[in-house]
Amino acid sequence: MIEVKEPKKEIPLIGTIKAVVSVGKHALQKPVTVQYPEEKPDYPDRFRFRIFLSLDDCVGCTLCEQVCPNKSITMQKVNRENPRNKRHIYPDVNFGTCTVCRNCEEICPTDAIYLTHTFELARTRNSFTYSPEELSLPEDEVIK
Amino acid sequence: MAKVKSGEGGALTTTIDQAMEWARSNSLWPLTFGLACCAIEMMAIQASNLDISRFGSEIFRNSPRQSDLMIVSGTVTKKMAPRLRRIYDEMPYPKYVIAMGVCVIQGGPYHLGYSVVLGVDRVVPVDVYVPGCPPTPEALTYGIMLLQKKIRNEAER
Amino acid sequence: MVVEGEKIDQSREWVELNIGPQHPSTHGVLRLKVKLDGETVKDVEPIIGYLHRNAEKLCEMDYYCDSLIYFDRMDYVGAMNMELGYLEAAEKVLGIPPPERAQWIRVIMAELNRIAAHLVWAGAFGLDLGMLTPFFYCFIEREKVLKRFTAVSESRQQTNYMSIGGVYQDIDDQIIYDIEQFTEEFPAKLEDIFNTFVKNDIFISRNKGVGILEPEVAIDYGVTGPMLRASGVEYDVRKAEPYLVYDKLNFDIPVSYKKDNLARFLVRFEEMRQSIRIIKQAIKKIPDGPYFNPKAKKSLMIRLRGEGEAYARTESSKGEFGVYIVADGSVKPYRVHVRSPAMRNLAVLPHLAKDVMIADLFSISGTTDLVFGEVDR
Amino acid sequence: MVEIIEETKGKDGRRNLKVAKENLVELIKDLKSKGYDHLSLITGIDRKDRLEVVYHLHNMKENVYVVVRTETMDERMPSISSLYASANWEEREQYDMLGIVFEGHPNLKRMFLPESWVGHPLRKNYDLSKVQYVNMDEEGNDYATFDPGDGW
Amino acid sequence: MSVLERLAAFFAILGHYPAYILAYFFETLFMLIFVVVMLIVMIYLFRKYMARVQLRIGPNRVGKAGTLQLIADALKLVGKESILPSRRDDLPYKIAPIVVFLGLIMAFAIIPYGDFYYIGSLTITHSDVSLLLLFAALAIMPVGEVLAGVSSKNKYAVLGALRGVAKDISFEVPMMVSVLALVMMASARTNQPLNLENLISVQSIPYGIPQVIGLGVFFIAMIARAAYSPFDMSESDSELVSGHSIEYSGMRFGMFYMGMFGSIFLGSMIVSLLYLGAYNGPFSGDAGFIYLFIKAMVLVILSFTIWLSVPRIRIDRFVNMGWKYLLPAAIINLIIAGILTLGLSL
Repeated sequence: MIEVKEPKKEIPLIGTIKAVVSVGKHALQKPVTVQYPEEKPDYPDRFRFRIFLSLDDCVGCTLCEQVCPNKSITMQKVNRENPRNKRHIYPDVNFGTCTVCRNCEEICPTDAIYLTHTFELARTRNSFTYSPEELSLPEDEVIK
Repeated sequence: MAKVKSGEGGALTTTIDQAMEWARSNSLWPLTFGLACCAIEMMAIQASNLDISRFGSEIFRNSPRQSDLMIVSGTVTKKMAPRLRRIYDEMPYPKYVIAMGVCVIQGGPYHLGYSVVLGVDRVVPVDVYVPGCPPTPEALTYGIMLLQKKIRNEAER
Repeated sequence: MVVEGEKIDQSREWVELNIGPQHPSTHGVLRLKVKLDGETVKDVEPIIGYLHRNAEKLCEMDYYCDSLIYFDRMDYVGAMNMELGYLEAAEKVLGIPPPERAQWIRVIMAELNRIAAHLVWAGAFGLDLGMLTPFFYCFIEREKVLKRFTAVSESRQQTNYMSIGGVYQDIDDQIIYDIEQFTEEFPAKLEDIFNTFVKNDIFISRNKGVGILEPEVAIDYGVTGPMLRASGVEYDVRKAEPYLVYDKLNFDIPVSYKKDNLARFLVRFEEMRQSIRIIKQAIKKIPDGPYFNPKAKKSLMIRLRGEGEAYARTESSKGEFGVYIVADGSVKPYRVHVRSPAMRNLAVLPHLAKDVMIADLFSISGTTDLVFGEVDR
Repeated sequence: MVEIIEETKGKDGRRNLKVAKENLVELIKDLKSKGYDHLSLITGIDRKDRLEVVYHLHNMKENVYVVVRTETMDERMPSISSLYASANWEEREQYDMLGIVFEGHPNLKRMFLPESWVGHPLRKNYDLSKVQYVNMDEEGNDYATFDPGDGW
Repeated sequence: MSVLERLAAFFAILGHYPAYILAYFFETLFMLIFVVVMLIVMIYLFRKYMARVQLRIGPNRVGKAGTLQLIADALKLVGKESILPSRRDDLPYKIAPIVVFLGLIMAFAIIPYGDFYYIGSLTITHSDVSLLLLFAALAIMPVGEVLAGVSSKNKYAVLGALRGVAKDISFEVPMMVSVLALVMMASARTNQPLNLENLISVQSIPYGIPQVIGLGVFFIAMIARAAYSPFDMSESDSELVSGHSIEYSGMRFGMFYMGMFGSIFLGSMIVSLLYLGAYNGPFSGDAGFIYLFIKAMVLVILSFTIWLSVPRIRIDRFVNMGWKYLLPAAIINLIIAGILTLGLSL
């Protein structure tokens, strides 16, 4: 246990001047701003945001649907040739409720569902349900 | 500033319109309206690392009468929704709304519960939706840039 | 002893001012019904529930591993501490203790997050008082913490990093080096921020002797955390009932006997210094080994069954954060109840803010460190 | 000395005391005089046929916890808000969430939800499919309604 | 030859009086444009400086380095809906922003600006009591703020107006007493110490040096008058949301906003006029206006830094400070001035 000490008492006007100096001297430092649209932010490698789906790897086990905490993932029937996916069901993700908790990525037995760096998902329309095909495309190509 | 395209005044009014759109899109003063988790990330776009003042949105006005942009940042509960509507009504035209975070878009992680509004677009009209829980400050900045494009009629998505 | 507030004179008509839910200094969605006599506050009635997000109900409806996301969003500036609180209880119920290495990682993350939470508080407190600039310096430092969080846990604020029986991903040497660098750089920056506050005699005069909270009253209202310690009660869950590996670490609990706003401010800043001390030790001592308990394998996540009931308490940045889980042998908890420290700290506000000026009402509510995700849940 | 029905040890190693509803206030008063001055938590649990209320009491000086549990069949419990100031808000919260009426509480109003909300959400039989909406009248008071046209 | 005379000579064909009326009109117009441009530059400068102190960049997207930012802001405010709350007192609500802005402009019209190279003297008003006129004009702005607060019929606004009144009465008296000391010192050398130009011309050394206490009191009073932090209790963003101007929107709010920034510029101008030697400086001659301007800008930057770094003083403490510390300090200053004056006349 330690008792915190109260700071030394400042003389009224002098204290204010000291405070002004201690703030004002920061004007000599360099700004720390990263100018976003031009300079990309240096996110670490592990940063994840948007869910991607590899259609060839998905086996349609529905584990991701079960583990999703708020039922953002539902299974969709997609007519597509994939010998490993007998039932032809693939997850679609509603980004309007997805909290990026990564449970689906963790539980996926074949690593078909994974998350990537993309974060520029803003839209002017409230339609964020991505079909399995759209999930497998990069964000630029998903034009709704 | 209604758009009049017919007649001889057309060219002039279009120019005025364009000037106003340019002014509006470059001077979006947001309302300090933090509701929940996303509010901290909204403060982070104001902070030094991602300086939103570069886009002219620096002045966070506290009074709804003096702000143009409402960033609904965080879960809107049913108890809060009437207040949100009232604050929206207090803002002067033209006013814009950004729905920040999945709670605001479709109820987010709480959409199975009983006390959360399933999307703020049921309460106020929304211009731009920024998904994420919470969206990173860069994602929100992207949303604001999208809103600027929308005001200038250039938005693609 | 029960402290009964003096009843105000009902026969007179007071000026009623409604503050909030949208107000710059209510730190979210607090609504205060204030009765005023000129500038003097005569009565405060806090009204909460504007962020009631039914987290406890949703926890009952979800698997043990899934409930974590609701805890992340309770104290949203201190997500790691909330996860820790939940997992302490859930792991007792499920019978899956975390391995040694995971415990050390959890300590590092919890202390880093305590720093981040206190920095957000300090910035917002400055804004409450009308200081614009310290907010920015605080957020620059917080951003550095969040960068480390991103490096370990894939997301910035709502980390969802700890998982049942360990942590979600191991930390490698690069991250440890990064965190170490942060602990080297941070103390100087912290002193810089500290000086912008306390060198200022106006800041001192605004806070000294304002909002005196007697220790008996504090205990009676269930106030914990920095607020209680600033009232002169030496009580910290990390020392009183050590969880994880806090008993192997060497740190001090800051206490002040001045009981006022300034004491709370100083206690929080001293806590940040102590957190740095803890992280420095923990980085050196962190052992090798598995980072999660094999009983909680990822593929078994949704099949974990809990038995019995447990109440676990941890020291979050707001105070004693307790989680009470009642299990009934199924894959979902039967009842989850959260002891929210911020709610108890708020309950004492009407007692503190009696006969103060309006300006002081906001500085007092600033020092109670409210986060509404946690108060309303 | 009050009669204790059952004494067990919980999974977290804390002493559990089970008492009848009538003896609750007396027991807590007794415990408070022994130094349990900090009421940590009040939890209501809906056991489908009955309601269980759990009090976590804490001794600040000796750092011991004791858990007092009691049951009620008719949704009524004696209030301990005269013993602990913190019980005031906690009992309001439990009333709001589970509908346990604490008798003798000075201000038993709902804590989080509007006053006219129907049902108590943490009850096991609460029907989530019946959506309620909230609106605000002119004075700024909320009311709940089932009508989707009148509220959000 | 001053600007006024040049203009009058230009219009001389119309006769003496019409020429002077037109000359006054145009000079006032020039002054108005100068003030508005100055305000825009100042707000831009302030935003850049604030960003700098806070380790940010500040506006840089609109135009080169964000120079058009303020134009965009102003255009937007013009195009914005101006809401009239239904509970308002109609007339006072509408005239309040105009009163604030007009008070600002009037004060600017009285200040002597000094010479500016071949254009000559820029001063508009040549009066023997311009000091009194200046302080009379200064008293107009608070009236507008009180009108705004009371007519909005909003509790926050009324509280803001109340605080504003309490603040005004507690710094006005020390301010006037410290000005009195100036007049006293000047009266030893001139018959018309109330004439600002005379007051300045008799300063052999800037009066800020013998009257350091007076300078301090006056500067504090000027910051308080502009409602800058730490004396922004009437606006107090985090307590009363935005005080008296809470219900205003659109261009009406823009006038308050400009009034706020304008009054700190005005205050700095007056401080440098009265205490810092005004338009006098080394190699003075024609560049008087530049000197005045630089002195004022230094003070403006100083008050910006103060704004950014100190918390708000509580209103009761400020009233205390005004009557218990500022007023005695001002009186002590008066006594010193008296002794100095006697010493000089001896």
